Amino acid sequence: MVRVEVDIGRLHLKNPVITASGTFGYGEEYSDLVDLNRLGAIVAKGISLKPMDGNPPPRICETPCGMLNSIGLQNVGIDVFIKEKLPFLRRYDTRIIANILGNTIEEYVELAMRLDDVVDAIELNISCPNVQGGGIAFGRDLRMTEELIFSVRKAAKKTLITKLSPNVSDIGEFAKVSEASGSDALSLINTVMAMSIDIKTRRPRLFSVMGGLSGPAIRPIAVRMVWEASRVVRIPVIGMGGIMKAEDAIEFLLAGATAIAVGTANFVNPRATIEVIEGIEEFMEKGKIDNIKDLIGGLIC
Amino acid sequence: MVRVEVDIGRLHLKNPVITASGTFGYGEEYSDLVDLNRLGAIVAKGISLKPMDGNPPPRICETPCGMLNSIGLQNVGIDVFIKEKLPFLRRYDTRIIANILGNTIEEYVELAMRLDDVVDAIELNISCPNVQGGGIAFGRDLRMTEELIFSVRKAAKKTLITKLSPNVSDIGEFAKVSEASGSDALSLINTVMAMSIDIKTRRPRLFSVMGGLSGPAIRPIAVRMVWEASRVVRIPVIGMGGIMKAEDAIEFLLAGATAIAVGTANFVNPRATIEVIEGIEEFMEKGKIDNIKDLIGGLIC
Amino acid sequence: MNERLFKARVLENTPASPGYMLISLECLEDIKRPIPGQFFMIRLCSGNDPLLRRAFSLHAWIGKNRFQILYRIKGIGTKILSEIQKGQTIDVLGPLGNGFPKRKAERHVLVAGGIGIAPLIGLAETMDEKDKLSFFMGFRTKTEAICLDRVNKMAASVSVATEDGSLGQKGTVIDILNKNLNNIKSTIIYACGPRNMLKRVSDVALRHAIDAYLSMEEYMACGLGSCLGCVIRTTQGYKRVCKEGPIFDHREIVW
Amino acid sequence: MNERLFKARVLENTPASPGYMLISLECLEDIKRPIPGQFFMIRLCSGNDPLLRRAFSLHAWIGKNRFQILYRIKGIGTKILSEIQKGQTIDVLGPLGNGFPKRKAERHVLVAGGIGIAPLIGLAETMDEKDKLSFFMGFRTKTEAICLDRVNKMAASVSVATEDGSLGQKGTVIDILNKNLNNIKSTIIYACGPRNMLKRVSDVALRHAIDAYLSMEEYMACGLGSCLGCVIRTTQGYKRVCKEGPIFDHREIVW
Ligand SMILES: Cc1cc2nc3c(=O)[nH]c(=O)nc-3n(C[C@H](O)[C@H](O)[C@H](O)COP(=O)(O)OP(=O)(O)OC[C@H]3O[C@@H](n4cnc5c(N)ncnc54)[C@H](O)[C@@H]3O)c2cc1C
Ligand SMILES: Cc1cc2nc3c(=O)[nH]c(=O)nc-3n(C[C@H](O)[C@H](O)[C@H](O)COP(=O)(O)OP(=O)(O)OC[C@H]3O[C@@H](n4cnc5c(N)ncnc54)[C@H](O)[C@@H]3O)c2cc1C
Ligand SMILES: Cc1cc2nc3c(=O)[nH]c(=O)nc-3n(C[C@H](O)[C@H](O)[C@H](O)COP(=O)(O)O)c2cc1C
Ligand SMILES: Cc1cc2nc3c(=O)[nH]c(=O)nc-3n(C[C@H](O)[C@H](O)[C@H](O)COP(=O)(O)O)c2cc1C
Ligand code: FES
Ligand code: FES
Repeated sequence: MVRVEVDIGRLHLKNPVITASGTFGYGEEYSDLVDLNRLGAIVAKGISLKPMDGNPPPRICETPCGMLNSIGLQNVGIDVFIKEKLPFLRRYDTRIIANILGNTIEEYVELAMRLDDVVDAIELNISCPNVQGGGIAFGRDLRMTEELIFSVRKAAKKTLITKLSPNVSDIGEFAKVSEASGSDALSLINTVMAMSIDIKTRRPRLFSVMGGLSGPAIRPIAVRMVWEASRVVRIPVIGMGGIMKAEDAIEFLLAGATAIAVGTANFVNPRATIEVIEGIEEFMEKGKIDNIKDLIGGLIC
Repeated sequence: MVRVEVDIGRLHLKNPVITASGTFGYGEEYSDLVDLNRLGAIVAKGISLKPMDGNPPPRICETPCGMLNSIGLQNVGIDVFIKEKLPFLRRYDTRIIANILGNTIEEYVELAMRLDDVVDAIELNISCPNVQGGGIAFGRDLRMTEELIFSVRKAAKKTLITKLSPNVSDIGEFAKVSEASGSDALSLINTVMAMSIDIKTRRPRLFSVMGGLSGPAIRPIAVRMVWEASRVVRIPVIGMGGIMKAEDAIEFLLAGATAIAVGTANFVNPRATIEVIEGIEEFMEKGKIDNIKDLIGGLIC
Repeated sequence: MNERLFKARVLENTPASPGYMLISLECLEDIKRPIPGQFFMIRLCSGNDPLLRRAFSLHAWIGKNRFQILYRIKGIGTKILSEIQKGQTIDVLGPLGNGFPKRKAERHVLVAGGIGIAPLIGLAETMDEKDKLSFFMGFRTKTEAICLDRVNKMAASVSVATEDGSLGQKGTVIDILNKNLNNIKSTIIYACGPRNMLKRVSDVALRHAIDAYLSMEEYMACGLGSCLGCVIRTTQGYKRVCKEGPIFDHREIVW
Repeated sequence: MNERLFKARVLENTPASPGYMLISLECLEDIKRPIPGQFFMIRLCSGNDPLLRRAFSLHAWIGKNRFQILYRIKGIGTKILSEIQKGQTIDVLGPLGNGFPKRKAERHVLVAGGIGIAPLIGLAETMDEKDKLSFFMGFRTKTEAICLDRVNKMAASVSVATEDGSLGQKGTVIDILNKNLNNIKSTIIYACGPRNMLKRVSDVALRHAIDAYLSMEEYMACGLGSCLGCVIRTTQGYKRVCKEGPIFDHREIVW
């Protein structure tokens, strides 16, 4: 048997395969198709203090090897999340990570404080391209990123993961600032800001004009950023962006990711997470790699 | 007959279809397959003062709906370009745009001065992700961009096009600075910095580790940036990034591009430029659009 | 929830009329018999382009683990589907969504616009009281008119409209619906078609104060309720077409 | 330059041995007869994934506008190629590159590693002096050994090595080359195979001070000399495999 456990801060995962926020609902949507007990962790859909309606449709469209989304963080709000969604997730033997989004530092702090006791880790979404204010406004500004993480860090004891935006000039800077401000780990990448136009109607394909690009198309960008970020920090990086298969996941591990998240692939193949786990184990067995730590950051260059 | 001429600064193009620098060689490579007279303009492979060797191989690899390259600006140098490559191109009834790259402002200025009389326009490549120093170092720094354009502007009278990098937080800022410093037009986007790893060898697929992502995968990113940039400047934008077919080109025109460049598509389908020209005309005829100007910036939102 | 991810063998994939195809599938494992109005998400390539699955309603259940989908070749995905050969296997997720409700009524009115006929055939076939069934169908032109034979065999009354008048009445399906919907006591409408048509069906139903169930469409990524991509506006906020739908009470929809 | 972009009809596409396929194509327009060692770039899908064309050497010219390619199923592109059916048409660019030089010699030694046999068959077939032809072939194992019959019919002498010894000598093609390359006056080597094998062929040629022409490979995007993606290091700087190659004088290569 190969050893695939990894640690993200004080969070111990039985394997490095996580679901990417917003692509696995609250877990229950997949429970008929996927044995949730097998997952390293589940990151729930982004949550805000109040329930949010999200953006008007159309919210998604397909692009070459990818898709755009502008869901706009439709979510049930923290109360319903804690009361209705968490108890279901808690029945499974997997770690639960809450992905949170606020408009102000105070909102992030309040969210973190309320979740600190009930989830296993908190992922700060400072990179959502699909909401006005909050989100990416933080994630594109180094000083705001710093202040936000610092404030949340003081308020919460659980493992704190900062999810970075790829829509910046220098991902390394944001990685370093996140580490210095008290983040225990980094998640990257969130979606890349993008746009598509229907030439017949002359209208944007998304109601919100711009949306976030995800899927295999962005994988080479994500691998690059994971590599750049993981080289300049000592905290673990959770890599994501277009992971469809075990081979893709291994690419991220070699680039320096300690764990990986499967996002858009869940839509295309609901069993993608399981196949990635099995595929990583198989690859290790064939290659006689006993411990996944021998893959992490194993790029030769 | 529909009218498809457009103006890029003082440069008049018979149609808006241009070849993207580095993807059409010096024109001659395609002359057996494409009637060069039909092109709006040809942008030659980037040129530097001295001939450059470029990076060691492997220099390219395939990614989902895209490719990475790290050519590293291998080129014949300005002397050979002027003496051997230009005379061939001049035999055709199309406009010739030189794409230039230097390590210092002085180099850019010298290149521009020497080309000013012999080409129809100059494209400043400040966004090449594949060379050390120069290139992207300028394109990611607002002040350097400003200074560079300002200096070249003083030295050259021909239409000056600045080619922007997508690897920045805010493309609008760079567009505005370029306009303010004297650029007559913008080209965007250059390739997106990316990376791919061979999991069997654990090595990067490119010798130079990182490379530039091009092709359909980046189209939604490019369309977004063209839209963002063209909204904040009055100078024309040349849009590019993953244009494979006329429909894609029209998407860029609607987003605000005055002309478009075909890049990676030339590799996949050597006749792509011609098919794009014909397809745009056909689309206009069917849609009873007499003048291409009615398409440019025609996005409804 | 009883959706499954399964492989299905293509028993047949043949043109139904120009631009329309009928595919018959045999699931390689047991699936629950779908309710009419439910749908499947089909994966079109093992590669990455086109990336997303495509949604298709159940057209007809043709015996244990066998069912049909009727589809219109619209873009790249349906083009690929149309080229799949008999004997090949495809990757299917489903059945998904709620399906049409089973209701008793004096008269069941089925209203189809174009390919909207697809799920209504399956619905009609599971209805007990075929003599209470009226079919209203609209097409652009005669050559596109599909399923006429089957509808004629099933329904007590059939009305057809074409935009160019090449078959039946000239006009839209709403025109013939308006003309014929007089005797409306205890009538229920079931409709599928373009959004604009569905809105006008809803107007008709509102005017007559009768029930109407509409099969709604929206762009989908997951089909499982997780991406929140497929929402439509309802009186109770956004609802997911793939989960709370695709069948909605017309009164719920905010047009 | 005489390359063309053309459609070709698949006359046949059948396994040559496990993992190897032979495809016969008929160009739908006239093309120039390619020189052995030249290659074609084949487009594998009309969509965007896989995006780039794949390079394949001319295997054999089988009459006006008809030719064959012998290929190994390596990754996604060759897998798609292997699934193309007889009768379908594919999109081809070529012939490209320089091809093997036509030289006179006392002895022509053809050295193939694995699928490297592909262009050497075509080369042998166009050689006038078949009695001066020696073939050296290396394979991993017996089942992978291809083209044996044709080679046996063509060449004056044939030597085979397999890594596992299941056919011919146990060892590499270099081993048997070294053993048999004694009588070397006016000998020319033509080789195709993995880079490492080619380097060792070059070593042999250097040692005996004879000419050797190597068919080199590098990742390609355009095949036309425009992308500068396919360069290899030579004594005169980087050269493009697709344009100055794929056939290089072994003395030029900087390994
Ligand atoms: C619940 C449901 C049931 C459906 N049942 C049927 C059916 O029985 N028969 C049938 O022919 N069609 C049906 N459709 C429509 C069918 O899904 C689309 O025609 C199909 O997705 C078009 O794919 P394409 O690649 O050919 O077209 P493209 O236009 O190239 O598709 C591009 C993208 O848009 C999406 N898209 C395009 N049109 C639609 C649409 N109308 N609804 C949702 N997404 C769309 C595609 O899924 C794809 O992601 C149904 C749609 C839904 C939501
Ligand atoms: C001039 C030339 C002639 C060739 N002739 C033949 C031939 O006659 N028969 C044959 O079987 N093969 C030949 N090859 C190799 C053939 O091009 C590759 O095996 C093929 O591209 C693999 O594609 P894939 O998608 O199956 O593999 P993948 O590994 O999935 O390909 C991924 C990418 O790498 C490229 N690639 C992978 N291997 C090679 C390679 N060896 N050379 C160049 N690019 C590669 C592919 O083109 C593609 O862009 C030739 C290569 C060159 C350069
Ligand atoms: C439909 C959709 C919804 C998403 N919602 C969220 C979210 O709520 N919070 C968040 O941090 N990221 C969200 N993301 C981003 C993903 O978690 C992930 O970072 C991104 O999609 C890249 O990974 P992928 O290419 O594997 O999908 C969403 C992505 C998609 C496609
Ligand atoms: C192989 C290759 C070489 C390139 N060389 C140059 C160059 O020399 N100068 C430049 O400004 N851009 C260069 N580019 C970028 C293209 O001009 C273009 O901006 C980019 O590829 C996006 O367009 P595409 O997706 O249509 O290829 C190169 C791109 C490729 C793929
Ligand atoms: S398609 Fe994903 S929620 Fe409906
Ligand atoms: S493949 Fe483009 S230069 Fe050789």
